[in-house]
Amino acid sequence: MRRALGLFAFLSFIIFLLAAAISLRPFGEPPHAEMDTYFIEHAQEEASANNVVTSVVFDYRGFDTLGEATVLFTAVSGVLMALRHYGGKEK
Amino acid sequence: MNFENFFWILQILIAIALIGSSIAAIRFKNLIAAVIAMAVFSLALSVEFYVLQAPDVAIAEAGVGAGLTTAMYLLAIKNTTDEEVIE
Amino acid sequence: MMEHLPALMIAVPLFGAFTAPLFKKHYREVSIWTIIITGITVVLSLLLAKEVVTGGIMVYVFGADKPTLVLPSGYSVPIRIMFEVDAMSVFMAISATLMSFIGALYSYSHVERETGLEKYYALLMLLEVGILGMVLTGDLFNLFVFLEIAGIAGSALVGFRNYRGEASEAGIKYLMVSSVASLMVLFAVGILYGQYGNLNLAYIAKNVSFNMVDMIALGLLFTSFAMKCGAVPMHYWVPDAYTEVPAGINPPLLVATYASLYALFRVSFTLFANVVIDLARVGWIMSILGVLTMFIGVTMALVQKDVKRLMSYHAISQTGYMLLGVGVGLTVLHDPSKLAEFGRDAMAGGVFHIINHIIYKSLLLMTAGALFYVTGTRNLNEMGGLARKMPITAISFMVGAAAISGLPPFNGFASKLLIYETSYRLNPLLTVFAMVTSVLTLASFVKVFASAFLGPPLEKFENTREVPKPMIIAMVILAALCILFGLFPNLVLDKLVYPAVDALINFAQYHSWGGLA
Amino acid sequence: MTTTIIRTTTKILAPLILVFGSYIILHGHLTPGGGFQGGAVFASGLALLIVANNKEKVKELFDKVPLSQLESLGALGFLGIGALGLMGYTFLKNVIANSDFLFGAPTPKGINPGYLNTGGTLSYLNIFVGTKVLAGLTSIVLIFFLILRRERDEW
Amino acid sequence: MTPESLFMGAMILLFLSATLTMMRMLIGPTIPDRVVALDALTTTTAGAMVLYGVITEQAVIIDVALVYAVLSYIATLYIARYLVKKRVGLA
Amino acid sequence: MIEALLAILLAIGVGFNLLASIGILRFPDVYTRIHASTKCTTFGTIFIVLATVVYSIYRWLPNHDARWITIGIHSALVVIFLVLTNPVGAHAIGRAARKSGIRPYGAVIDELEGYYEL
Amino acid sequence: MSFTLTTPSGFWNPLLWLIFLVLFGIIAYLIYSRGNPSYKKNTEQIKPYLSGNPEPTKEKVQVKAGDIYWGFIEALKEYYKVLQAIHTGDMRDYILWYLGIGAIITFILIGGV
Amino acid sequence: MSLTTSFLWSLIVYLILTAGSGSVLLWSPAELVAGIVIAALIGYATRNIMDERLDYFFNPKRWVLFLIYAVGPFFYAMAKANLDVAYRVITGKIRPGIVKISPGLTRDESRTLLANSITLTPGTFTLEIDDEGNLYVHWINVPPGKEKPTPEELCGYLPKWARRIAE
Amino acid sequence: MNGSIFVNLPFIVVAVLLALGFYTIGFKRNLIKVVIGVEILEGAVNMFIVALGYVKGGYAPIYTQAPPEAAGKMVLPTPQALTLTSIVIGVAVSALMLAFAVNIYKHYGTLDVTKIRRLRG
Repeated sequence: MRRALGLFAFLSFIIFLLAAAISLRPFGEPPHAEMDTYFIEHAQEEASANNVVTSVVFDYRGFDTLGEATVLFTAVSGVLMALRHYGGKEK
Repeated sequence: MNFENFFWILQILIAIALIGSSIAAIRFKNLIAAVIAMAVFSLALSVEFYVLQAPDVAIAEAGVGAGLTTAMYLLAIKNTTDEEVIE
Repeated sequence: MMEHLPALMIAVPLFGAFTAPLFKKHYREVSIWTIIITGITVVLSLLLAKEVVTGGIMVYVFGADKPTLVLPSGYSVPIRIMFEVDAMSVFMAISATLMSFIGALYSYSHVERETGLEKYYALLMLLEVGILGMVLTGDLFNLFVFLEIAGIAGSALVGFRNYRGEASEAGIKYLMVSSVASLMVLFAVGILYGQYGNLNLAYIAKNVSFNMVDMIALGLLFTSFAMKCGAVPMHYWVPDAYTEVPAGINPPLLVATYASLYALFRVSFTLFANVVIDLARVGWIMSILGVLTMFIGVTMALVQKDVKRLMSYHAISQTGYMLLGVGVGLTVLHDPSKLAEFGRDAMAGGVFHIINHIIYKSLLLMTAGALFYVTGTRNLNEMGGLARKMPITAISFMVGAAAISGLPPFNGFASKLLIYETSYRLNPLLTVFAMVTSVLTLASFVKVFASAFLGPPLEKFENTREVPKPMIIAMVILAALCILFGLFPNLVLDKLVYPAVDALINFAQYHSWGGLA
Repeated sequence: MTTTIIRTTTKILAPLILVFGSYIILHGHLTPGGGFQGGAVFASGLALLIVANNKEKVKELFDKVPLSQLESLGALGFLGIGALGLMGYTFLKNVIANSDFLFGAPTPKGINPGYLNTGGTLSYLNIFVGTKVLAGLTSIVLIFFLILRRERDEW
Repeated sequence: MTPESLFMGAMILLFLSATLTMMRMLIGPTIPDRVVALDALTTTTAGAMVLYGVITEQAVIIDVALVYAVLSYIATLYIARYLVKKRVGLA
Repeated sequence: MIEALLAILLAIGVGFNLLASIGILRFPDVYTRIHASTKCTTFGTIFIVLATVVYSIYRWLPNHDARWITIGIHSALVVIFLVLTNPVGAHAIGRAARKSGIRPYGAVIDELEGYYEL
Repeated sequence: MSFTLTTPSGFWNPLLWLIFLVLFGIIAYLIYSRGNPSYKKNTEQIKPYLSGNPEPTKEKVQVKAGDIYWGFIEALKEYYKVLQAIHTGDMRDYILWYLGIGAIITFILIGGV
Repeated sequence: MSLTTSFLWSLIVYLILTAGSGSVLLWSPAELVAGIVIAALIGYATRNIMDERLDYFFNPKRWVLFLIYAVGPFFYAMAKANLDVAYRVITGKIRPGIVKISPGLTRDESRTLLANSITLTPGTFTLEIDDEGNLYVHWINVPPGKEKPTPEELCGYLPKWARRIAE
Repeated sequence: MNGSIFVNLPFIVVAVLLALGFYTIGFKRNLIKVVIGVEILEGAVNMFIVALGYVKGGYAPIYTQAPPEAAGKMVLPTPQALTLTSIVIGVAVSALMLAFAVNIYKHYGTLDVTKIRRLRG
């Protein structure tokens, strides 16, 4: 019962994912790329970096990278906290 | 052989590898085997990024998937148990 | 310095979080440090609110030459990440900072017997950072990043008591739910990026059309955020997480849940508001989800024996009111006469209910934490007669219970009244459900109060005393806020809630980055 | 107890991997890679040290390494570089680029062989993120290793 | 027969052989079999990556192959260390 | 001319890689498979990289473009790293297999029998 | 600052409400104070009279939380049976519910209904 | 002392990685400075891990011999090994066994070199090495009557080279 | 290959991988398998975003020692930057999940998710 219902939900969700995948614009031809063109053209003078990806990661979208570093920091704190010694409080 | 055909053949091969390794990761009863399949999945994913001209992402996936994720999984399995639950 | 306020809102708690692990074993110092940092953020958020309410939408572009340089010269697309702070964001930001401060204050005593506190406080501040980033940002991918920060920090905190198996169980459930939801959000963001080549919320909202791919993206975003904010029938993680988390984290975790609700509103009101035809459909979905949420939540709460779990189900049920109120407003968004007649008030009720609910539910969960602190159990069947031992806790609990049940003159009443009256205009059946829910809420809190606080004093609780001072201060502050907001609802409504509602309704203002372009 | 082969090879390869990681971190603005990738490679090198030694040796090796402080240092450095932009510009503004400070030389436009002394704040951020990532990932692997029970872990 | 097309053909053949190796990863009766297949797969893929870098004439992207060449054996060592005591070889 | 040289080198490399995969598929037990995988893949990759190095020298000679130096040296580094690491991995996994109790198929002699006091 | 909260069909004034509350409180107290003051503390009067049976212990007098609203829950037994069957606590179900609801919502949004 | 070894080794690796970047003998000045800084840091960090003696590890004679070995005898043996494996793969004629040899090497480095060479060359790979330096080798085709081989019978001239290079 | 359904082959692969990931999360009983499912989801979404930014015949967006014809024809950099962030997040999530799994095994003695449900009702 649970399995059948779950399978139904799963399949109906996947149909929409497939529909989205098929009806996207064709692979390899991005329609609007103003933002990325700007990055490619201006990265060398504004960020003075040859690697456009790095200049996007650390300059144009540097705030995302701060968030990424924070995520890693959070996860490390979480892992260390979850696996710490119990501190004598056993229940 | 021009670049276009070459690219699509690569895409098909990588697609086979991706789907095959992920199905393997799901189907294997032994967790170590599943983790090895995940390493192959990561390798195929990295090759896909590489072929799609994203070397930054490919290096990230390689650095994480080749050593660290496998190490983490194995240490976690070592701390728990490696047999899948009998269904 | 005023124009840098949005950046400081993130930078200050991040600084606190990054320095917290350096305190190693000095637990007192790190908790005081956290209280100071969260206090500073409260002040900053109030300053920000003053700026925004008087000066309109505030835009802060990261990495540009000056904070308001949205579009580079000669370009018509925004290229950098920006914060776009309107009244709704500020409203949520105030809730977040206030509740983090209260949580830090409460945690000072509540977890003092545990180890690993430097990481606990770091995660508390990181949770605050995640919420603040979510509510302030004007960039879709940035929203995803901060959603993940809030989710990971929250789930790590849920698993804080690692000597309990249940805590780890709840933690992995929460993490599973939040990571799957975030991944689907990322997928939807990817779809939108593929369509429009940009990630700025306002820019996408200006260009969004009505093809199938966009609707799938909207469906994914809607469902993911609905799951993260605990709408029935995707609410199962809420009681698990709220029950196992230390009571000091409950207030920020509540705000984290409602930050997802905020994101849901932002997506339906701002991102897809230009789609005229189908917004009523979204509104109806939201209202029906709201009704289901409030009814199923409250009926499940009636049969619970664990006090925190009971309150968690009430949290689900109260989320339904917000969904109902804002859903009613969304249904009539493109109908100006109805919007002026009752839509705006309905949304005001829903939004006002967010802060009201955060305040009194935090108060209630904190009293439950206080009960756990002195008795060591959360099972209602084992409690009894604690009113004489812990008078302040009992009074705080009474205030909170009265507020959540919508008794006048506490704050729950004002927002519930608005919701009743406006949802009656849309469909009377919705109101009936809302009122039944309110009655059942009162009933279940009578049960808690009777079994935990009333009755003869039991022998096993002979030596219990009132909880330490920081906890009492935290609870008293919240109880006072309950009464204050109940007596002067107009204060909050005029200063914060109606600007927030207007910010949601006037999406054209948001789409033009506050008139900058 | 590991075998002679593994021990000797680790001795030669560990510095190699660490240098390779540093290379990726430092050349983040020129070649593919950057803070996170290099940090991950660096952490893999340290994970190699963890796997090639037994528990006592690992404890001894990592006893004096201030992983937690390094992580906080990296994160705070990122924040500090970001806050440099508050002096007249906005948060995270690339203030060092084209300013003739260290890493501040301008980059010629178009295709070039790549000059190390460019990048502005990007290089600093790469280094800080790399520090942070290597400390963080290593401490994750290390904590998973250290909670292992004795009898389950032998070579 | 330009050199590029030679390299392309070689790369496709390498991937085909990698696919064959993956068969062993899928059917391999014991865990060491799968690990051996993983090792061979990684080596082959590193070679193929070098070829792709030469085909597109981009010097810098060969670093990815370097990363794989260096790091692949760490995973092998971890798995080997796991298998030593476990007696799951026959599983 | 250069095409023929490249074709020979690549053919050797690809051939040995294919041989490795066939050997991995055909051999009866894990130890013999390690023979196939380690030796043949390393040797095949050496020849493939040799081809790229030859090609990069060929392209470098006319106008001394620095990027072909990088391609050549990094390709060579790939193979050096592989030669350094591959035998160790093979040794570790073979030892682990023997220690976890897999006996060699059809062994005429097994000196390690009883060595690990199983 | 006005106390009046205007709603679509009326208004709400907490101050007015408080005044009425105090008024009715005074009235109630007046009625209460006219009662017969025969109750005295610290006498036999405070003991409950249970037909001569000994007084039960305090734990027994305490009303357990599980016993409150027993009738209500009993009346809605069928409803609760379904509801508690849904709350399995299995983390896979959480995701499956998400998938199902996502499919339904997307279906409605695309225009199926 | 060991600091110098690890420093030099790190520097060499870094310089190989960045070759071709500039005009000062293939390297640009910035790369050289960065290389020295990084080599100092890594060398300091790994001074206890890489406990090689300087005069042993950086003996030019050893390196020249090693290069000759790698290009000449080793490569030849490897080619032979591969043809051998190819033959086995195609025909399927195998007669495997695990044999023990005692090459009598004393240093860890020489043992490792020999073991790795054995792994990559004819029909053999090292399974186990014990404290006395005895190698347990899986031999894919044990000739009849050679179940207790001498090192020369198993792998020809490799032990001689290993002794010459690393002892 | 133009014109057929295979022009969107990477996207279809992404959808299939998403399906496999959701299947793993929804129907497998082992906790580590569930974590593996989440990782498959991460990989699928990452691949989707990178595939969005590909331009036919483009070169990697790096100017260092690039071939001369690369200057005007680079793939879009933004999706790659997004994917980098997403990969880090994936690692973080997996690590935390594994830590929780270890804790759960320590207290429950099993990794079967149908037995890990003390919290229900």
